[in-house]
Amino acid sequence: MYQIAKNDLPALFRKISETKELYLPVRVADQVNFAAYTEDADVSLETLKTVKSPKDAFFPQSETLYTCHKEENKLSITPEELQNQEFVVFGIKACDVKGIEVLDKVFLSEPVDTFYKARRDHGILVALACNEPEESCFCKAFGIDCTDPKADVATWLVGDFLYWNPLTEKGAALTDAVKELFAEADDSAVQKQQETTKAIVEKLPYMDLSLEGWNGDVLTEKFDSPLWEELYQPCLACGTCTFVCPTCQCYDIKDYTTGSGVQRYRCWDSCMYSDFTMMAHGNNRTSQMQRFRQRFMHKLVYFPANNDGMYSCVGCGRCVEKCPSALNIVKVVKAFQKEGGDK
Amino acid sequence: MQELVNRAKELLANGTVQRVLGWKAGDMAYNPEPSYFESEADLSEFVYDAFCGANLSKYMIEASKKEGKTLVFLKPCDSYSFNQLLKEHRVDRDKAYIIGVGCKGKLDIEKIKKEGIKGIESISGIGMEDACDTLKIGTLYGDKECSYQDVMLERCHVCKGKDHVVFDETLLESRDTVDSERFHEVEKIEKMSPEEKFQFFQKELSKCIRCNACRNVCPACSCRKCVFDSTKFDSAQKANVDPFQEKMFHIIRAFHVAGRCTDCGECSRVCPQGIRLHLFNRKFIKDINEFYGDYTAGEDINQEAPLTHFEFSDREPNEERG
Amino acid sequence: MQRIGVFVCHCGSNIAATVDVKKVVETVLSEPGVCHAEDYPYMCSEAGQMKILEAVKEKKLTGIVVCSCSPRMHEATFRKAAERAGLNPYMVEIANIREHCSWIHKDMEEATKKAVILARAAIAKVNLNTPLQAGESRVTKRALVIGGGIAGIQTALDIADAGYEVDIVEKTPSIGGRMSQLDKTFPTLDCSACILTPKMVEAAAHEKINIYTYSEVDKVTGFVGDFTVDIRKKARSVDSAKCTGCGVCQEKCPSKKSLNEFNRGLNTRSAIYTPFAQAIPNVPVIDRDACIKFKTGKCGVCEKVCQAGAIDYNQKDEIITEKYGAIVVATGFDTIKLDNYDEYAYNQSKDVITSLELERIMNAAGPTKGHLERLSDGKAPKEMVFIQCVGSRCSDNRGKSYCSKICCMYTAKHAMLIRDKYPDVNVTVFYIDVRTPGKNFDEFYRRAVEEYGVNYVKGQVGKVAPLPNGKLLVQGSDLLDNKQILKEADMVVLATAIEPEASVRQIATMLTASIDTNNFLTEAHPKLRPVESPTAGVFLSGVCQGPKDIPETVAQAGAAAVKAIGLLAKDKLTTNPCTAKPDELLCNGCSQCANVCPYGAITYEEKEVNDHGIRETRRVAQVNGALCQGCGACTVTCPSGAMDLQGFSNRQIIAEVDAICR
Amino acid sequence: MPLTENEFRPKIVAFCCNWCSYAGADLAGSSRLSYPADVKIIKVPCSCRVNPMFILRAFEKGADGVILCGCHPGDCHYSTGNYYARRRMTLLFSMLDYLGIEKGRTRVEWVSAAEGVKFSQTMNEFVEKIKSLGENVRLGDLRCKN
Repeated sequence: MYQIAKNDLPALFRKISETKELYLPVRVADQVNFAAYTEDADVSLETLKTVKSPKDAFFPQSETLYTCHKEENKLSITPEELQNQEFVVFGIKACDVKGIEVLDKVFLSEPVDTFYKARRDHGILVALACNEPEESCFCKAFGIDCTDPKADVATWLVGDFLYWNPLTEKGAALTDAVKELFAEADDSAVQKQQETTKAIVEKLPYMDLSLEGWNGDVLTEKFDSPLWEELYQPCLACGTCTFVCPTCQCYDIKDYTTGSGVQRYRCWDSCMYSDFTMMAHGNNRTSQMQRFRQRFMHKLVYFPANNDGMYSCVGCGRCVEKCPSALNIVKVVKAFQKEGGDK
Repeated sequence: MQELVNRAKELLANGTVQRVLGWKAGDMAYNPEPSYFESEADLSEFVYDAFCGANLSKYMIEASKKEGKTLVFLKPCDSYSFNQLLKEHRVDRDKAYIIGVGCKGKLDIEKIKKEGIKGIESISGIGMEDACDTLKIGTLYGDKECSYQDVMLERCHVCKGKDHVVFDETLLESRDTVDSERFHEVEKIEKMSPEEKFQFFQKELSKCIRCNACRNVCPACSCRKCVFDSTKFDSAQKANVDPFQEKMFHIIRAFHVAGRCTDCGECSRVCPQGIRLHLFNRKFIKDINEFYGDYTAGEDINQEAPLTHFEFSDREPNEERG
Repeated sequence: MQRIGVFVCHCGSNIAATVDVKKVVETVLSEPGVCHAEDYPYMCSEAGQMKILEAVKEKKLTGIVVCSCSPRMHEATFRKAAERAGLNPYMVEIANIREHCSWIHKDMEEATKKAVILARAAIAKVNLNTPLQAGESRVTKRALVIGGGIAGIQTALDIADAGYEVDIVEKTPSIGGRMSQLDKTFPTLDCSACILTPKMVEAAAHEKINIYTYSEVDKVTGFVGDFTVDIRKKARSVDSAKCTGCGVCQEKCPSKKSLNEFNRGLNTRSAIYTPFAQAIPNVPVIDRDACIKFKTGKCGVCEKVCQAGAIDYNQKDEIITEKYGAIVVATGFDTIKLDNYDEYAYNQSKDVITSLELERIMNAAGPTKGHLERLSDGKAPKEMVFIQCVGSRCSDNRGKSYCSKICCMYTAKHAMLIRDKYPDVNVTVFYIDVRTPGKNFDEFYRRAVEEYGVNYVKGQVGKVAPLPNGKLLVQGSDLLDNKQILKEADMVVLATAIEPEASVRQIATMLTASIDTNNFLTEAHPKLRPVESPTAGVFLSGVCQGPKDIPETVAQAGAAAVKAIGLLAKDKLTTNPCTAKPDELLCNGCSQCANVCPYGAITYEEKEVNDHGIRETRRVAQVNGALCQGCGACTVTCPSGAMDLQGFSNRQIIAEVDAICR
Repeated sequence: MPLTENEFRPKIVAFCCNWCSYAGADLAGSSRLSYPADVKIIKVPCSCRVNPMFILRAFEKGADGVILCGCHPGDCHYSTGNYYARRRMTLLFSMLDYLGIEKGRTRVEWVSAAEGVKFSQTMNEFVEKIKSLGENVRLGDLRCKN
């Protein structure tokens, strides 16, 4: 394990960004999101949760797939270049690391999504442990330890130092490149902080959230529950929950006419939207209740059914904080729990 | 608050209304959700406090399609939205029993968090019966305090007033919360150089993730299908691929609600990226007031709306504009 | 996607000299949907149209783009050609590469590039065109003529003679108009009343003509073939059915101080009055502002003296609603106000008068019983000065930019009549130019100069100053002799510019007829459709369209009548299919579109819809295709885009924008 | 004017109402009153047909200036269309200004069928104005720029 003084972090970022693109939480117009490091970026490592998850780094909100160009009667097609340079995502939290694992299940299984894979191959994840989790967090419910993130490198901010622990080959290579800025350290300070944080985690209101009864076997039972009809009512059908979510992976493919040609791109889509999966015959989910149900069934039933029990929720709590109508997955789970208990 | 519950129970019991549209207590101090209550028992979860910012008038579009009357609680500002919807034939007055509820200013949880307060376990001082001067906040990291006024939603600082423009009865007293000039922010931007304006909005809008929360919460944006979801203008977009699309969406959205927007502030309240969306709508409101005379959408349903009306002597578009 | 044929017209050398038509043909062939392109010297010719017919047949074209002159010229031609070829006429679009391209650009490369872009936009539009069907609407076989002057009378007579009902609406108490105020007419010097009165009588007696005097048009709705008009019959306070026209009431009326409008305010009249002796109808009206009975409640003399019992103080304005197929505007003119021309001392001296006032002075029924005399002291003038172009041909904005056309001739007439009747009076005319382009006009003018010794001075008058001795000092310049002229005159006559009657603006707005910056009604085409307004079913008669003398007015009145008759003779009209069309599934039912529709064409209906499986009753907009004129105001008001305009749809216009910007 | 290299040639979209301004443009043409070829006219039935979406669309796709021409107030063929257009455009232009888009990239001009001279003058002036403002970089979609 290594350490570096907090004051020297700018030097570390500068060093990394000399050879690699570096993404980290940056404050822009009062909001913190992952963005590319620049000399004058307002880096905010203290921010527990960026508004959007860092999934953009691997699965951007929109990306061009290929470009058609027309000149006179000649048509040329240029596929978009795949990521071929290494880049670093610094400051990713344990829940969001898990979120990327969820995305991997989707994009790296056959047929492999080459755009995503290229980014995964070239991306180095430097995770940052949480110190002060908040009331909206419930990562523990998914077996995540926010004090001990598992990525290429794990880091901790304790006191005036950042502690740095490479966990993979990629992490080791990155460490070698910046080692000159580090001093060796033992893990006592980190352990102490981990204990403090864990004690807080125990007190968090959502940490006892039980996912018992949510798995692939309960599909029809959950699907047919009358509860949905009640739960969805306040839903505005916006895409906030989807777009801040670290695991939502649905996208649409669209064409943009540039005048001289067409750019085919994909962009995030939301199952909350009325024209999600719109087809020639119409839409297979015609009501907002169905769309609302879809989102939670997908995260808690369909996904685990297809992925060895892995939920596609990581308990980051962003939807809890951002839903305009104060709806969220926790409320859904609790509602079913109550219903079950009442019986 | 208990008065509201009691009255709701009465109206349910005597058959005046079939259901109640109000706010249901959340599992945290600050996250009540809009909700229907069909029975007396349901109402045990009813809440009305400083975090009931959600404007329920838009829900009345759907409620108007339901059997029987719906009791809806509207804050003074919400009543303007309801009236505007009424003017546009989107809600049915006969299907609504409106209780105008008082308001002491609604709170913005984001502002509380901006004060550095995290791990919130409890908040006191938010009830209608409270003094609403200071909030006492219990957190995982110790007890905190902050001034109620400081963490109010932006809209409450420029509150339209304590009067409801449409109601069947009113309950609870409101209090004066105005401590800012409504158009101050807009004027500040107007005074910037074009370059500064451009940079300001470019930065502000670059945060937009096109989640459509602003649109979907907006009582004026109640189109069955938005132009940004339809093929009518070849304008369907699901993401802002280019900074232009951020502008396009927000300009057109503001234009479509110009003269119809009641400045209820819901767009700014719900934006996950904290974009000050009211700056768009309020610009149009300010322009309309200046160019065509004071107009408050939703105030009077018989008044001619500024964009479906004209005067022979209207100003020319090319005139020097501030 | 359509199968589009592009036809590029040379227009002789009008287009081909500046636009490389071959290049245009070659370039557009790679545009989406284009499967045929060719050029031809004159596409509008029969041979050119045959090219279209052949190509449609051979290439199975579904859409046509003609790159040619303005669609205002030949869009109809090519639509008909398409129809002959078996296509829907609305599958044709025109790229205007003449007026908007070849005629305004000189550089061939640049003009060709632009022509290609304009063609591209038209192609992009045609790709989204849909066949449109013109609807039918009925024609009400009745015409309305607004204005009862010579123009209106003539139009009404011609229409009525063709067998159609005509209503004349005249706002003054009698028909007759300006012509009835004239003494003699040029170049024949026959008495105006002598030739007008028989026409008035004929109109009044015509079984197909119905005259509403002292009436105004209040409201017009509807469209060509089917206008609905509210006519306000102002309260005359005299029962026309009972009045015998004996005139006793006017004699006995104690209120005699009102300015006599007919005599241009040069003398006074009674409060109950007929404007002039030959008035039709010969029924007086009570000027309620002047009448003592109406002002104080006391008097009632007229009621007492009227043996017919025709006086009715309680009469109220009456609104008559009538349907018409055609409307002719014949609102005429007035002279301009002279407030901007202080230098001529019109407001300072009674002896400075307008030519129309001189007409009244010369007229036996006028304020001086036809004697030429100064209005200040009643003395006979010895020295008279006429000033031409007062307010006409004006380069600043004090007056009018146009030539009033009639002044040169009536001044020659006045000068001649004065010299004839009062040979001792010297007459001097200051003029910029003397314009006499009409049959026997120049001969007439020359007689004034040569036989009657009228002193014509080419030059303008800078100032007219009243002198202490009661005379008027006229300071002018003689441009031919290049000298200043100072002349003491007894009377000065101003050839005051004419302008459209003030009420025409309001009428034009009601009719949705366009009007130019001088308030003259605009014709559909300045040369080819001079008596039609661009608004279908509205025709123009007389000076409301532009300055004219009597023969021209009568000729135009007849022409307008013929156009109206042509319309009334049809049983059905085809309606413009480019109308608004709502998408019921997108309609919010908010009524904003109905609020901006100038035709009341949008109504709302509670209707059951099936929105992708959701069945519900919704309030949705309905457009009456016969009422909708296709302006598109509703389409922009509609936030969801539910309301679209056929032929100019949102996607079509956007396609054009894209094609131009690419 | 012949094309010269490197000279900035703006893309300008002119929406003209069918009854007045399009006819005014025709009159400018038949009177041989020239204006730069950069201006391309789109015919609409009335100025009130022009949706702000169209104007933004033009900028999106690369236009440097957009001008809307209609009948003079009071002379609308549909009697009231241009009054609505006037309010809409006043607000839209004000908003564009507020967002820092250069003043003058958008314009409304009333041109009657008789005003060929005015049409040509207006277009000449507008093209000059746009040239002085330079390429539109603040309100376009970058994907359309290459």
